[in-house]
Amino acid sequence: MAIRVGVVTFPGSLDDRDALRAIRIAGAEPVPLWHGEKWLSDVAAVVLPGGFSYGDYLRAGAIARFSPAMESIIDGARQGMPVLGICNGFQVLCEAHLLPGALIRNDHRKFVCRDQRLRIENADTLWTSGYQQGQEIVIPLKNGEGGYVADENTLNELESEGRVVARYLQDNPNGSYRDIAGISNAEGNVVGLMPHPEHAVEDLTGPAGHGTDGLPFFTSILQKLVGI
Amino acid sequence: MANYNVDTVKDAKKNPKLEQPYAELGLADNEYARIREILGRRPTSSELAMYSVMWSEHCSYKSSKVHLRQFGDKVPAQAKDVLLVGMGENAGVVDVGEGYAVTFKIESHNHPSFVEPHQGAATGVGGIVRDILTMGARPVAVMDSLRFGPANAADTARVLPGVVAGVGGYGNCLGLPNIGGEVVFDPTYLGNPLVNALCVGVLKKDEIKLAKAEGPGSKVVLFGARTGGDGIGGASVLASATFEAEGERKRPAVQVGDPFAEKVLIECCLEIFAADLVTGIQDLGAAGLSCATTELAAAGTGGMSVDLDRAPLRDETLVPEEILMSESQERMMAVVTPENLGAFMDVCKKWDVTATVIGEVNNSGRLTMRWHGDKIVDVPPRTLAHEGPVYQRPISRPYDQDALNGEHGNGLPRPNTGEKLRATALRLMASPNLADKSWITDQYDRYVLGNTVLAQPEDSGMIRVSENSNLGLALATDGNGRYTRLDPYTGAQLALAEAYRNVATTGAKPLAVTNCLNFGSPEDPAVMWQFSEAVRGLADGCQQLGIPVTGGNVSFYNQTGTSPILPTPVIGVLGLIADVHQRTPIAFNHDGDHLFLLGD
Amino acid sequence: MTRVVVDVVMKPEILDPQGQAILGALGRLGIEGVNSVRQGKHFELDVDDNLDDETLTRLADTLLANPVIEDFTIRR
Amino acid sequence: MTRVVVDVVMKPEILDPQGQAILGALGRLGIEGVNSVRQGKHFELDVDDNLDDETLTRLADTLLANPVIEDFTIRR
Ligand SMILES: Nc1ncnc2c1ncn2[C@@H]1O[C@H](COP(=O)(O)OP(=O)(O)O)[C@@H](O)[C@H]1O
Repeated sequence: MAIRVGVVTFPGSLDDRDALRAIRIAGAEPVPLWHGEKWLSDVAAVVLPGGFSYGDYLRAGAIARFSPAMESIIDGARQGMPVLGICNGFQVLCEAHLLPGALIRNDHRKFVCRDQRLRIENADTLWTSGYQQGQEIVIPLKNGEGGYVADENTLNELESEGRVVARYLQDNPNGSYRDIAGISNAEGNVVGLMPHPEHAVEDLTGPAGHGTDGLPFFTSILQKLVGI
Repeated sequence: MANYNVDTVKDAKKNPKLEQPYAELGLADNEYARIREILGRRPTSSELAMYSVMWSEHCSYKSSKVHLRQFGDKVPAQAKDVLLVGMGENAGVVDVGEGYAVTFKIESHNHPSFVEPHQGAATGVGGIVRDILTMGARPVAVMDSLRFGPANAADTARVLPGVVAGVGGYGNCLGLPNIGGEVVFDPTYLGNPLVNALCVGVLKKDEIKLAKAEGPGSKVVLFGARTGGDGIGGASVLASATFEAEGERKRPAVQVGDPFAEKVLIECCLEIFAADLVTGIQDLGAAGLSCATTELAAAGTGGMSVDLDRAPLRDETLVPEEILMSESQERMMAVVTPENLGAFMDVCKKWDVTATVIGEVNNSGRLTMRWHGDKIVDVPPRTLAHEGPVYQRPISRPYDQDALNGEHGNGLPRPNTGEKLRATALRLMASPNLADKSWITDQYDRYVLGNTVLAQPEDSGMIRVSENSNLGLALATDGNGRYTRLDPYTGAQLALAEAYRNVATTGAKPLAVTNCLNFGSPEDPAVMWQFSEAVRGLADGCQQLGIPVTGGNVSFYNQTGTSPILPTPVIGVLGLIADVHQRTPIAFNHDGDHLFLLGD
Repeated sequence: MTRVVVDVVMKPEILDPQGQAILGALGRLGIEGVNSVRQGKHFELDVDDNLDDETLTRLADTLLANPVIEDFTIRR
Repeated sequence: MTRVVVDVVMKPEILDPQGQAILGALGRLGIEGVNSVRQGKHFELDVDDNLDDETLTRLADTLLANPVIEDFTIRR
């Protein structure tokens, strides 16, 4: 039986279909979840997709955090359920305090869309075990509020505990502190990532020459879940 | 509100001589006389508001209609087969095979983008996306064709960043990839930038929706955003006055968009379409409720009654005339049978979209509206939607056309040393019109939806129709105001040919054409000559190439003072590729490949 | 040095989607008794004591607010 | 009904790109004498007279501001 991985659609989610596709290509069963439902349909893991949620006029993710689906996801995550938040999903995870810090407006104040080079800094999380430690990948980045910020203590803690999952290489695209592109919680089951691995799962539509660099995010989790 | 005197049909009969401000609303003496003749009395002020917006240049195409007919008349025989819906509907629809159909259209939002660049451009994208949605299609990509004054002009610094942020922001919130466009700088556009937005949508061939109110007893539902005071009078203001003539007394033509509301509206509509819950649907764009009610009624059984006071308002002080003219964004109108109404409302509730029954279809042949019980509108809807005035405007070749064409570049100095050649090449490359555009396109999301095969900097954008198919669409837009000024007939054809080539070079076969015709005042015979020549050129060109024009948009009154902009037809070509894996990207991909130059 | 505060809000006739979204979230938070919310911008400037009102107004009018759709207030 | 104003500003140690950009633009506008600019959010709420301070604080603390990066003030 295929592993069921859910993707939550909030009002305003944009990359939900892409995340579902990535899960399918990785070999799992994609399960659409609705923000207004507490019931998570027996999924083994959840992806919070990119886009917007409830307009994000206040702060990205600020309102989504209070949705019925998120209540269950917050409970699940605390009990070890794997959760990946991409872009807006990362913002939701920070607002929900499942991850430390926050994401603010890009330092150049513009939306940016580009093929971004990253280094996987921690290949031990549930979502990154399919990569080599230190592996360099290129996946699309597209955000207006992608600047990762946190106080010095938090940043030091993240680094010393190996919880910086991915870092921007070459140009820092949004002013993120210490070039942080993604982080995990202490247990490693919750990961937030600003760039979009779900847009790099097919040679046809992914970044030229790096079309499938994002796929291991979705296969890693399957290996772990099957392995358990 | 309490002491506002509503002008009812009864009042119009009782007080037939009342002076009415028709001229201020942009109606000519003969047009006003014709309204009185149609109604057999003076119009109520609500009716006057409706006629003024529906008979504006922007909505009625009164100056362009006689020319645009050529697009239909000259449709090549072989093209008729692919055309599922032709010009006249919200957007044309073409058959692309495998059971899929595609709808696409380009539209201008020039004047609003000059007044408030960010919101103007944003709502331009919002409007064209709703047009595509209205056909029953899922919008799948957008493109933008932009013209600004010189790159180093102060006003360009005001307009350009706002426009780019508006186009990018609105499209981004809707989750639509931006797959291409143009940016051109020329002094002619300094006081009159052009913002043309294109949207393409995909649907199943048998799921096309049309704007018609059929079946007496069916309910008329207004859904989406509440109606506010934005853009009141905008429809006629933007098309009937020059930028400078915009007076204080007119309401601001600024509409503020809420792309998040539109995203939710799109998903809500698509769910409604999938469950087959509407018999007719129309978006509310320019002329808002006036346009939606009259067009739906005119295309269907022929009659409709509306309780206008039921329209949910954002601003409770609005009077009926203003509600009828409001251009508030993110609204739609649907015709729903009584059996389907419950299910329709449930979908709206799921998406948290406000939906209100405001009227009913009947077979009276009249569109009537009441305001708290009093009848304020009683009109034959076709007279607003289809039987507006049509003008054969005077045409005359510009007095300076010969002199202009007599100029040739032979006297200009040419680079005659390696050094000079190098300097010229560098200057060209660094010129704003030729330089790399990624400083703009990096602000647009090209990845979302996961079907983008080609985007910036390719010659045309290309998307996969669906992840279950290898079928692809290619799209390019082109236009050149300078060529068109020199020779409008050939200039339009050059733009067509360029877009056609851009599509062909990616490996796709061109299939259909859309166009946005940006010109000066139609009341200027020289402009009208440019316009008629350009249309004739485009229609002839399409006939020769064997592809149909499926729709488009005319934007007149693009001028600063009395100086018109360079005539700027922007042409969009849609192409089809059977297998997207066979696409030809712009880059040289393999060492040792041969290079060929085709043509003379 | 003086602290000046400039608050910028959408003109009342202009759509304010922000406020609507927040109002909707309050219900989910279980907070009652809030009837309307409008969201605007808040600027805190540190300025030289002798900066005159006229300059401040020009600053607000051209840079901090978009007078086409927004109103502003200045507090010293 | 009472008008309540909540102002939210970034904590001083967090980068404020908008404020920085405005400061940069001032030079171009020829405005001198402004030494620092910080941009925050301004909320105007219409609330029932009996809405207590505690609820208001909870509203500001959980929804209007993100205490990880922002501070807020409430004015009745
Ligand atoms: N306003 C725009 N929006 C989106 N894409 C644009 C825009 N302007 C230019 N582009 C894209 O940038 C690339 C280069 O544009 P351009 O320099 O006009 O190319 P060309 O001269 O070959 O048509 C093309 O892929 C084009 O689609």
